[in-house]
Amino acid sequence: MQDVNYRPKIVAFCCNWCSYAGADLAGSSRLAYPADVKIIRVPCSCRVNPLFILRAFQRGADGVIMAGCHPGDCHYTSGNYFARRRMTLLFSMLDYLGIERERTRVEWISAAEGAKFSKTMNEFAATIAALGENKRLEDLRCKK
Amino acid sequence: MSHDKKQAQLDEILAASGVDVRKCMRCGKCTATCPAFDEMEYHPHQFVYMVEKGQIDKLAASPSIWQCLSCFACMERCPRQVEPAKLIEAVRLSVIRAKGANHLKPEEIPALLDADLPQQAITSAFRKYSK
Amino acid sequence: MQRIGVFICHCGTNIAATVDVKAVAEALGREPGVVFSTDYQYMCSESGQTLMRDAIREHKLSGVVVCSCSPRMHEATFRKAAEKEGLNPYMVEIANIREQVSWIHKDVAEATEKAIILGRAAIAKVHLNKPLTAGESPVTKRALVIGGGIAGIQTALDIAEAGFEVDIVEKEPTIGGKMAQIDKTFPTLDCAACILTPKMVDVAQNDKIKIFSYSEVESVKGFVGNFKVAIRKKARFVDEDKCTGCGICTEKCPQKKVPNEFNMGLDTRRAIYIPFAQAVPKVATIDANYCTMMKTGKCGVCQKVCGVGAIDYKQQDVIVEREYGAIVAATGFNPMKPTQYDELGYSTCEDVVTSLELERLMNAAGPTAGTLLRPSDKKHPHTVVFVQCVGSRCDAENEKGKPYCSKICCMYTAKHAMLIREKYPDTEVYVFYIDVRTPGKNFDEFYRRAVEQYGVHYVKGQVGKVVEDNGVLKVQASDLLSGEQLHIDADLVVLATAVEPDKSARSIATMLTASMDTNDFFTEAHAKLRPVESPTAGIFLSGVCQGPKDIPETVSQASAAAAKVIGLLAKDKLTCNPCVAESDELLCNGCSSCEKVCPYGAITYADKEFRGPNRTTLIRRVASVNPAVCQGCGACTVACPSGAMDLKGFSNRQIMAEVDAICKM
Amino acid sequence: MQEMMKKRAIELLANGTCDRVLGWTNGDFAYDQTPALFRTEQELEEGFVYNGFSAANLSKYLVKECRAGGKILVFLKPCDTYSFNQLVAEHRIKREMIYVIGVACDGKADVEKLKEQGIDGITAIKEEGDTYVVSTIYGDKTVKKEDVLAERCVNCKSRKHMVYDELIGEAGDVIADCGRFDMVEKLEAMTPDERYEFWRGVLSRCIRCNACRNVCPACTCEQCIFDNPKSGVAQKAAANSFEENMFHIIRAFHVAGRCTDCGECSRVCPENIPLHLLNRKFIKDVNTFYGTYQAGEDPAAKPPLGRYEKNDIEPGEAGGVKA
Repeated sequence: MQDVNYRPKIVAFCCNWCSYAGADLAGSSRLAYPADVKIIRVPCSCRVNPLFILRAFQRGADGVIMAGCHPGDCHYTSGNYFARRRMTLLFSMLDYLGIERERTRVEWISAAEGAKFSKTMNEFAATIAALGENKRLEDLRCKK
Repeated sequence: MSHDKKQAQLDEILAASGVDVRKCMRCGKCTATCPAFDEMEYHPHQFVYMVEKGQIDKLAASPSIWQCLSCFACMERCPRQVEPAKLIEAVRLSVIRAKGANHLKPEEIPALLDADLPQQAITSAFRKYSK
Repeated sequence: MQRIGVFICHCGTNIAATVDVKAVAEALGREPGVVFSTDYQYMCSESGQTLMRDAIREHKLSGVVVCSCSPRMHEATFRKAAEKEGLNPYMVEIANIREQVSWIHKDVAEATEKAIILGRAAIAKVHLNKPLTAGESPVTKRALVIGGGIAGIQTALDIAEAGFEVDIVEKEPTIGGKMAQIDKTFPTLDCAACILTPKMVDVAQNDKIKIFSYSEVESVKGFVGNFKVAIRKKARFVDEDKCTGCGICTEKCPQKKVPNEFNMGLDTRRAIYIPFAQAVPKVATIDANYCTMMKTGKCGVCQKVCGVGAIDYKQQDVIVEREYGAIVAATGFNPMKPTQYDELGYSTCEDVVTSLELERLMNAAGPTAGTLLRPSDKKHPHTVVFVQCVGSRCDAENEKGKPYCSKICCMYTAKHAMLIREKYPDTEVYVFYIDVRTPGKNFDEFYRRAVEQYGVHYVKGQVGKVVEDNGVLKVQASDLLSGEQLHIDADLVVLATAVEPDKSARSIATMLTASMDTNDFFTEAHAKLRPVESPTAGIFLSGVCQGPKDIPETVSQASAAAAKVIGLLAKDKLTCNPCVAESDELLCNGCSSCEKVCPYGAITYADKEFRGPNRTTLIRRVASVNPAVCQGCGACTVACPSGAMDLKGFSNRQIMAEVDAICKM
Repeated sequence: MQEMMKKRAIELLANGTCDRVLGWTNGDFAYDQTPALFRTEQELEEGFVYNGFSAANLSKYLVKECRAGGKILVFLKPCDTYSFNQLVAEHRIKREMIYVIGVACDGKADVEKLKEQGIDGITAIKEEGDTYVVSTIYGDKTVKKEDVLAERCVNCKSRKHMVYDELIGEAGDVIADCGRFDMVEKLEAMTPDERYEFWRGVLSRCIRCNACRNVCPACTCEQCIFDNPKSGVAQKAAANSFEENMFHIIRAFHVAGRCTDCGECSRVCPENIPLHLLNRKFIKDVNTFYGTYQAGEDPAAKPPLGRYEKNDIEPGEAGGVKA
């Protein structure tokens, strides 16, 4: 049984130019999303190393989401295109290892899409809450 | 009618129609478009506004809801996706349900059929007069 | 171990109302390395900054964490303040507890907890921060303006006025844009050509300005201060240097049936043409789609009549490479073609026209020489119906229209109505409106004049359908105030269609790596404080490409963009972003994985000598990054399998420290 | 075959085409061969071996040899030539310093399979047509090749050399329907729970000996991030299931688009973990999502993670794996 006090831990990697700005817009528009989502600012989605994602799971994250500029809108022209390939392969591999595919997600959120940011984070948090604790990629040493 | 009951009635109409009346910007294109304008007491834009103000009773009592042709021109042309015809449909249904009977028996319809009547109108008639 | 100071901003009540700032300050004060932790009402204020500077000095701080609003707002402010106190600015990190905490959470306990965690993540990062020093790059002292409408013209003139070179790239054969097609301008009713064409001549005569007409931007490389742009000069089959603009060819050309785009297709022009009399440059262009010579190889009339031998049927597109320090997007707009609204009859009735078509029908240089005649039978219309908001102000889900207000339609419709009533008092004019929006200097007065002095019938309501019946336009509309449905027999219906960004804007934005909103308008760096800059450094916005606006607004924004460009070009050197990639040569394999993903070509390789085991020397191929060219995206850092490539300011270990801190709860 | 190779190597040493030869020699056991460097005719005569146990992919050893200078002769089996090309593409070896003799190969024997057939005490192996004649201390035994082929050879993708200066033996072809993704597909068809159990079952055997990494021709980092204390992710023996997963996922990701599927990782794994199934998953995904790509086929080709298409599949849409 799931602990009634269970709160998922969610790490969101947001690119500085679009999605982090989208999160700012969600904030200034007062569009709430669960406090379980914590944002890490990266210059571009292509800065997100699969190592960081595994690291988050190791340290106890239950879900990891990466948000970047829409394809074609990357501040650095092509960063999100590379990120998209990397994450496609990584997620497919995690799935292949039997690790719940729903724990990882990529979303393209522009600086103008505060509403989409909030909606995405609400959805993702609900998905993770339904999945419950991450067991398959946990490192017990990192848990209390 | 008590305030709560009124609210429940309004909520039912909004839920049944799926219409967000607050989207209306009061442009009146629905009414400009309505082919049944002359017959109606309340016109499509007024329907929307009356629902917004919670005047469901007034609407339900008006013959206008039966004069609507369900041609859906108002829905098609509304720039704000308000869909007044769906509201009218919902009010109509609530009236029919309250009566507990069809306004018209299905078997009576063939006798009333006019050969010149477009197919759409027949379908609309079923929609309007049966549960 | 760093000596870290933590500052929690109340942001008035913006943060303090939802976050227990004292509790955050206390909790973060217990974090390892934190030697000072406090909260303050407004950290960004003068006294807030002084508080931070005093603490840096008194507590010998080596790192600072400010828990406040988004770093996109005040990171630079706090970094500058730290620098004044001798602390490297890159030792300051921001925890965003306003946009990401207080503004979106209601529960104080929850918000406070999250604020503490975000603070911890920032502290964890600062522990690994290293002082960074920015490099410098030179500035090419020339600007590029994309688009030669009134926005581009004004921007170019202002930049040239300050003594800098400017190039204008215009895809049409002449500059002038939409304003050249307009008859009169509101609210003063000056003739548009009379105020625009002198500016066009100024551009042509300014030796600092070079016009690339009938040209398009092909590619953009580089970065602020150092753009390299390829411009495609489309073949116009006329030698621009030889052509005198005498116009004989355009009179003699036998192909007369080409729709005249300048007159909105309401009349025809020749296959070789000059768009209008005051075109700049006044040079003929052959429209290869219609030219008989180009299509069949037989004709050559224009070549025969040209006295200076300017015609060249074999002319090819030419790519010109130019360097710029700044680029201004002034790509403008087009009025939407309302073909999707069957009920309004634009596709089926010739006498249903758009407002820009009406401008041509009323213009002295237009197809009717300024007499208002309707297109179908060239008769004078006696009843004219205007429909406002066609395709504007639609629901976001509505596929037919745009969600925004096009802003200029209310005023130009009032202008049209007034001009018609003034010239033809026997004409009845109806305007169907949803709201009349006239916020501008002398705007409402202008609209009231249309109603009160000129007797234009303003009807609150919309037109539901327009059907043609024997040359009469049967208009069915609602009058919401009287509760009537109106049936008007009109001779002419004019649709005020939505303003749409020019189709070319999207591809240009991609080339410039400038962001756009969902409607394809360019986004500003800040909606209020940096309205003429794109978030991409060195890219500026002028005119309607940023959002609907009228001529006075366009001109002010164009001058504002020019001021920003001048500010940039006036600098000899630009300070680079120090958060760039760096290769650890001891770890680098030289495998070129990083080079393949670098969008800027910032990575180069060289064979270098290294010490091998037993005093031997090894020669290895290793990568190095040009910090002036690198923009700090970090694509290379992930492509590198050995972890040799890392990003300063966002290093692998810094990001992992943040991950660790966030996950440790 | 072995004698032809030896003869040619001696000739090329003598005429100065190369100054050393990279080949195979017997290790502690006849079936346990090891890559070896031969500098003289005598060394070659005494030590050079090429037979059904000469399995090692020699291309990776060229990284070190290229740094030492001179000119190296190397013998490469078809699958090794893919690795060779990949190393050239990544500037890890210098083509002009190496003389490549391609040697035909129709599979190598798996000693475990021989043992299953009751063959022990092996002293030598010889190929005779479709059979191996295995000399043992108990006398000679003959087995069908197909019964004892190493797993990677059963699904051999190509008998064609991608690169060579000269060829010994017959030229072969690429084998299009080699069935090398069959097992990947089988795993994909399982439920996530089954897949998880499968991978936990095999990966939990990992003892982090690093043999897979050390033998892998794509793993030629100066220092592996897992060995670098400054990387923040260094680990020695995997402490728990997470670290086992982490090491193998990241290793597979680092070689994604670069792995030529030579199968050395699984061959050398002392715990018989089917590591090649991780790499093949990436190869299969790349083929499905971005078009067929074989690392090492064309040294000038852009690797799949170093290029992109504007309409690439979205991570959320990447199907092909049944939930």
